[in-house]
Amino acid sequence: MTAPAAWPLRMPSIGYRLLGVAALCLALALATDAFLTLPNLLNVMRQASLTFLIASGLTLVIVTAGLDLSIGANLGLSACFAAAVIQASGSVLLGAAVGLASGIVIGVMNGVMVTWLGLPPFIATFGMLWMVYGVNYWYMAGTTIYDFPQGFRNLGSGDALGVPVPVYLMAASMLVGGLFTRYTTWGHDIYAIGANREAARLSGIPIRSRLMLVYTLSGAMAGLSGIVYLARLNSAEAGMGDPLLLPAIAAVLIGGTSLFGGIGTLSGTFVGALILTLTLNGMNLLTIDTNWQPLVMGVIVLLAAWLDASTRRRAEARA
Amino acid sequence: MIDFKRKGLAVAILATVGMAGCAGGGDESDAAGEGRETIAVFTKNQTNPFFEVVRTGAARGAADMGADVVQYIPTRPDNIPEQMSQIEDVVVRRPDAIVFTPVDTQAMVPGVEQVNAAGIPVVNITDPVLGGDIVSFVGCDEVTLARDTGRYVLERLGGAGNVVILEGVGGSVNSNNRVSGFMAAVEEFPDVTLLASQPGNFQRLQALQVMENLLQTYPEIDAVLAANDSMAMGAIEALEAANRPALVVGLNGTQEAIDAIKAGTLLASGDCDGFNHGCLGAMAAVRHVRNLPVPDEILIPITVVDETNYQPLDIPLEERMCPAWETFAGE
Amino acid sequence: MSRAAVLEGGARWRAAASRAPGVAYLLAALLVFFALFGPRFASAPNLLNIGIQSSILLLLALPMTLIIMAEGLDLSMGAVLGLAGIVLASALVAGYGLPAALGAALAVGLVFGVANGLLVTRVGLPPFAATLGTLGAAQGGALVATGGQSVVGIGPSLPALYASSWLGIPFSIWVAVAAYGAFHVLLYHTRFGACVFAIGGNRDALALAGVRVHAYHAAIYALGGLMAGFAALLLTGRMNAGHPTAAIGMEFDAIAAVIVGGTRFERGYGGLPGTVLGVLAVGVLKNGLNVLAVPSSLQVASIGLLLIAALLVDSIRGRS
Amino acid sequence: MERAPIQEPPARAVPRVEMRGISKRFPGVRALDDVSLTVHAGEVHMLVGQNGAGKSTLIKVLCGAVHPDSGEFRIDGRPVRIESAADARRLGVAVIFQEFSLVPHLDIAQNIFLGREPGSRFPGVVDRRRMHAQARALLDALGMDLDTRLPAAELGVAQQQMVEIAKALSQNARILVMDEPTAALSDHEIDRLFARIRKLKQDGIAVIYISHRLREVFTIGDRVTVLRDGRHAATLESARTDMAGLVRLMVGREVRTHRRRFGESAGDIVLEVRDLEAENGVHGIGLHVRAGEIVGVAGLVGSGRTELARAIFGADRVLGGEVRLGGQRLPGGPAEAVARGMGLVPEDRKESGLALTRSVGDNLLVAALPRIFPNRWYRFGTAARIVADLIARLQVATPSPGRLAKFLSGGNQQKVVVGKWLGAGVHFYVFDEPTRGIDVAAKAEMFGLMETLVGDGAAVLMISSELPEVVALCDRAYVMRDRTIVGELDRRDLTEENILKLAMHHE
Repeated sequence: MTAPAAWPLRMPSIGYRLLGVAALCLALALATDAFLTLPNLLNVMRQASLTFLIASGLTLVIVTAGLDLSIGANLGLSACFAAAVIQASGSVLLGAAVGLASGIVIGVMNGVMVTWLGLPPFIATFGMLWMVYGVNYWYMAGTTIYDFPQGFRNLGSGDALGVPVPVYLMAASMLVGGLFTRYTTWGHDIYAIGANREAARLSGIPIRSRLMLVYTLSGAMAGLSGIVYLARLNSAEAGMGDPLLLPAIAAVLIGGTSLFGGIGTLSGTFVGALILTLTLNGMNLLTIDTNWQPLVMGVIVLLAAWLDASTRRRAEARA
Repeated sequence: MIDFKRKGLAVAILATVGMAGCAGGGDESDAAGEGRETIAVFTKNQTNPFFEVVRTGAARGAADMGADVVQYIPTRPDNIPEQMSQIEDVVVRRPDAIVFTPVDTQAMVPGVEQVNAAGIPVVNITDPVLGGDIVSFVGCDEVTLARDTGRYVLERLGGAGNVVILEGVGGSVNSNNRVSGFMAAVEEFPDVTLLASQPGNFQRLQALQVMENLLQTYPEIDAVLAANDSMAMGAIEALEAANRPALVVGLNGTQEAIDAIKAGTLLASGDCDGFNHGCLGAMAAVRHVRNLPVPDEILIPITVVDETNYQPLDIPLEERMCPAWETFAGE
Repeated sequence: MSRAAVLEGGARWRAAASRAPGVAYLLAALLVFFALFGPRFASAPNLLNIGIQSSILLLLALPMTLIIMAEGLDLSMGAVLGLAGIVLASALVAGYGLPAALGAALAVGLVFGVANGLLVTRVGLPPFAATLGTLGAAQGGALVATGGQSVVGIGPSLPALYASSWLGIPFSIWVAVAAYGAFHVLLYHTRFGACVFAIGGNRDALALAGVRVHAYHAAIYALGGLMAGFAALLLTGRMNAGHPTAAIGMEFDAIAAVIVGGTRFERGYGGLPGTVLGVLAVGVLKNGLNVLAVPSSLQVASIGLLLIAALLVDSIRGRS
Repeated sequence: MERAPIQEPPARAVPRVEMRGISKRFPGVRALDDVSLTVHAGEVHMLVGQNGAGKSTLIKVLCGAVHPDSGEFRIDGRPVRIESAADARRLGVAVIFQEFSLVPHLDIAQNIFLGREPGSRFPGVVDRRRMHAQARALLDALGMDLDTRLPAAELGVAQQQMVEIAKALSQNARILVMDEPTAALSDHEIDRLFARIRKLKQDGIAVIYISHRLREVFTIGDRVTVLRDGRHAATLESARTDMAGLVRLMVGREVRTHRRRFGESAGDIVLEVRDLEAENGVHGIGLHVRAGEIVGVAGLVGSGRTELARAIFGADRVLGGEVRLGGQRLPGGPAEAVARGMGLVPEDRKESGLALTRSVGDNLLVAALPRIFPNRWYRFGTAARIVADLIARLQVATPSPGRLAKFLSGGNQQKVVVGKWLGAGVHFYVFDEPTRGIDVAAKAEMFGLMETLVGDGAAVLMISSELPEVVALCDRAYVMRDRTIVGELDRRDLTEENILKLAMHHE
């Protein structure tokens, strides 16, 4: 009933989720020989890592009871800017810097709208989504930018020591993000804001600067993901981020982060991304019609939400 | 390699800020001189490079004949209700003719009927719209396009081997036609095994992920038949990452595909030149307005572009010229 | 305690004006701008076009207003609309009459609406997660049922109905007007409407008044599903076909229209007239930019700009 | 009693309401313990007791909002079950709640008839004309001159209170429960209300009336029941008791109004406020607090006490004037106020004091993080030590620091709110209604805590609607009316009468 020394725990039902992952793995291993092979598992890790990278910044935003619908569009624009700069200058570093910077700029603009202008995050970031697409459509004018140096492409599709590079990126951002959320007072402030914004404000937490930080981080992670996706796809086009938004939100929700704020972890989001990827991977391996994918994803989101709702209710009944 | 003559990032960022200021600045065509026809060009989205080629071709074709074009693209890619709204809006504006690519061959029929009712001539390009009255259809037979391309790669395989097909958006007419063309080619070779045929939604990322998974399932894949070039490129990424060489073909003959053919990563791309769709579509529209004869159907010849014959296509888009009307629309 | 206690007629009008959402002013500005610079923008056929183009979105935005006032959200509406359209079209193709086909579409909508309502009220899921889940279910259902293809050959009855007009006003506008009227009566003149305000504004008060809060709360979502099913009539008529992905993303447009129209996620604040303004503002903007032949990329950006500007006006006025 | 003239004398008549052996536990608190209450038709039955004595819970049980763990009800002698608000309403129970049950964006008439709207010819459609006419009549009877089309959100506190009363009266109830109906009303309004209550009595309605103003027991009450710590202490006839007797019953054996030791000379001025004006309506505020002082702020509901606290703290936007803490001018905003050593214990701790879904430990540390971890690096060992220390110091009853705040009792929650300021090293505290909704024992602890704080050299500004607390605890007090300070009372003049004299209107 009492969990000693467990009080900073912010993740509901991680056990059940890992159980879900295990069950999925077991089912897939039984269903198809192709699943339990090292290349396939690495493959799953690579795809899950990429989903995690986009969803990680969003997780922090949702922990503050906010939302960032612009991450997909942001990813696309950052990738396109990075691509253009790499092609024009030949410098991968400069291109990556520009891509990251564009992600950050969009994040800052979201932050300004949500904090200083006091706009509701849902619509503010939805409006930003349209604006970013507008700029990107105009900038790209229906073209594709492609063909990058092999060294850069390894960032998305290469391996190091037998492990896909995005997995390192995922591990690094999870480590940094984990340290940030768990071992810095800023991280604790973010949870306080999400759990009760007014109480946090009256406790002297500078709400605006913390929210600015979170939206900026979300933009930065979208920008970073844009660069990694650029490297993976070896090309950039204006609409490339569009299909990535809903899976990112789904990964966050499946990972147990609450839209009401104050509850959620990056590791949960990774588990969410893993569950999502395993499911899609399994459906591909079993050559199930892709038309089933939205339905299956919907059911998983519902299951995860139901799991959290019922564990919370049980906890309250116990008290 | 495409030459990106762009204004640079600074302008892009400035434009974001100044967007409001210039929102009303697009009133060019009405100011244009009397007597110049205005052609409204409808394409499906602003993300697929193919349609940029079509738009450029249409602009060039119209310009060659001394007419103006106005482009209409749904704000959401391939959005049916939105293209319907744009048709309604354009009918109010009354251009002299419309060059039309439907976002959906079935669902846009009422749109064409509406244009018919308004008495504005419609030239249908690229994808056939399955109803309404059109002046002419400019495009190619996509089944043949895919069959020829498929045949090409299977011959290169020596008529035997394991292949996979990457489909487009499940259920779309483009995808169906192209896949059935590929299938027809596969059936011509009894020693070719079709391992799988999976949708990649015409998207590079999805094709990449599908290909990664297929590589796990099937230890031996000799060729990939992708329903467009973006997916072919995605498949190549997956194959290279897994270090599993295979012959890959795509469709559309985009600049990227040609560069890949030059680099030797892509075997071939079946091309039915989008530039010519635009050119001839616009020309047909202007000709119809000027009461010049226009055939019911202009089929653009199909080329399977490989390392031997890519040169005519390998010039920057803005330098390409429209063919003479008589080249394809004879007599 | 010496507050002005009685509102006179004039004061009521002024109060109403001060409560008008910022989008009202933007809409007025857009209308003036396009009327001045848009060729034939102010012509009757074009204004009717705006009405036709806004009608489907309005059918979704009306129930969305109630859902948001009740501190909820329905992301599944676009997908349910798509699925209901498939069912409607398939029923027509199978030779059923229009009433039966519409009934089937309404039933599909209702099933999803009730499911949303139960998931939110009984199972206690957050509305965002619950309706994201049913979004997947509806969209997947539509895709699996059709294999992604359009459903065509729906016969002449629905297209004829859709193309009909009365007093020079097209069918879809009449439907939208009737739907608005029905929702207006529902929200402002019935117990159900009072419950909508109370569920968002003071749920405990409603419970203490002996009202079955859960039932009413679930009913709001059911209504949302029902309207999505009903909107399939217009969408299918408009396309002369059913298409599984035709309405994807429309729920976000509806939510944006509602919020821009002044309705908020908290305290049961909001109303239907603002939603109409929000729907029309987006409709007028898109139409006007098309009439002006503004490049599509600029149109895309303008939509974002409009949403943010409308909220900004509200936010600034709220502070002063 | 016209309705039952042939029955036995009232005292032995079948009571209108009988509640027997009602018990109810909440997490951490025994809210009601075997409480019984009997009320007759035509009787005004007063229910008194300290905050946390169980009055509100008892009422919630009666109206179906809370399900008792045990106990039974009889109405007119018949055993009944009250499972829901709908049951209660059907049985003729109407309640005027202390926490307003109005819906902000419905108009007055809609609020009055919420859930009982008069129908029209069309099913489900409300006959608005009839509804507004009936609402008009109800308001007229209460002497209220309000437009029934005004939304509740635009009403002042007193107006809301009157609408609540109209709402309850409109139900033609046989049992009318009033939970502190006069808390926000002026004398004039109270007179009208009492006239109305006497009329209801004549009509044979049973009235249960909860009040903190003990005088009302004698002006309007027939009998009085005293609750103490969730138990039934006594039921008496109003005429046979007096104020002192009631207080004795409410408090327990010893008549222990908390007495502070005064005398030590106050220190330097810690807080000085000059001519403060804020967006929330407070204006012309001037006050100061010295180290070692507890300074009270009293006033009626709606006089601007909470708004004053928020303005000083910078929680609401300040329009003019200045707040100086330790001689330095505050730039405004809670973050700066906290950084300079000011802490606010807000009135509504669940809304703005605590994060209910976070643990006790997290809540205790939320304000202290910059002080404990100046280099921003959170060390769990240190955090756990500090939390354990705070829990011990404040004697927070929690099984572990990981317990979610929402599972604590009100008193313990309040301790956590205070605790977060202890950890933050604050030296000036604003307590806004520090004893609201907590039990007697916790109250005493809270007072002890405040004394310790000032004993250690801190300064306290205490806002309270409990006049005895202000009198007992404060060195000085400011009195507010109409969102400004209308007077200051020093130790010698600090009596309830003087406060009320300043706080009330005298037109």
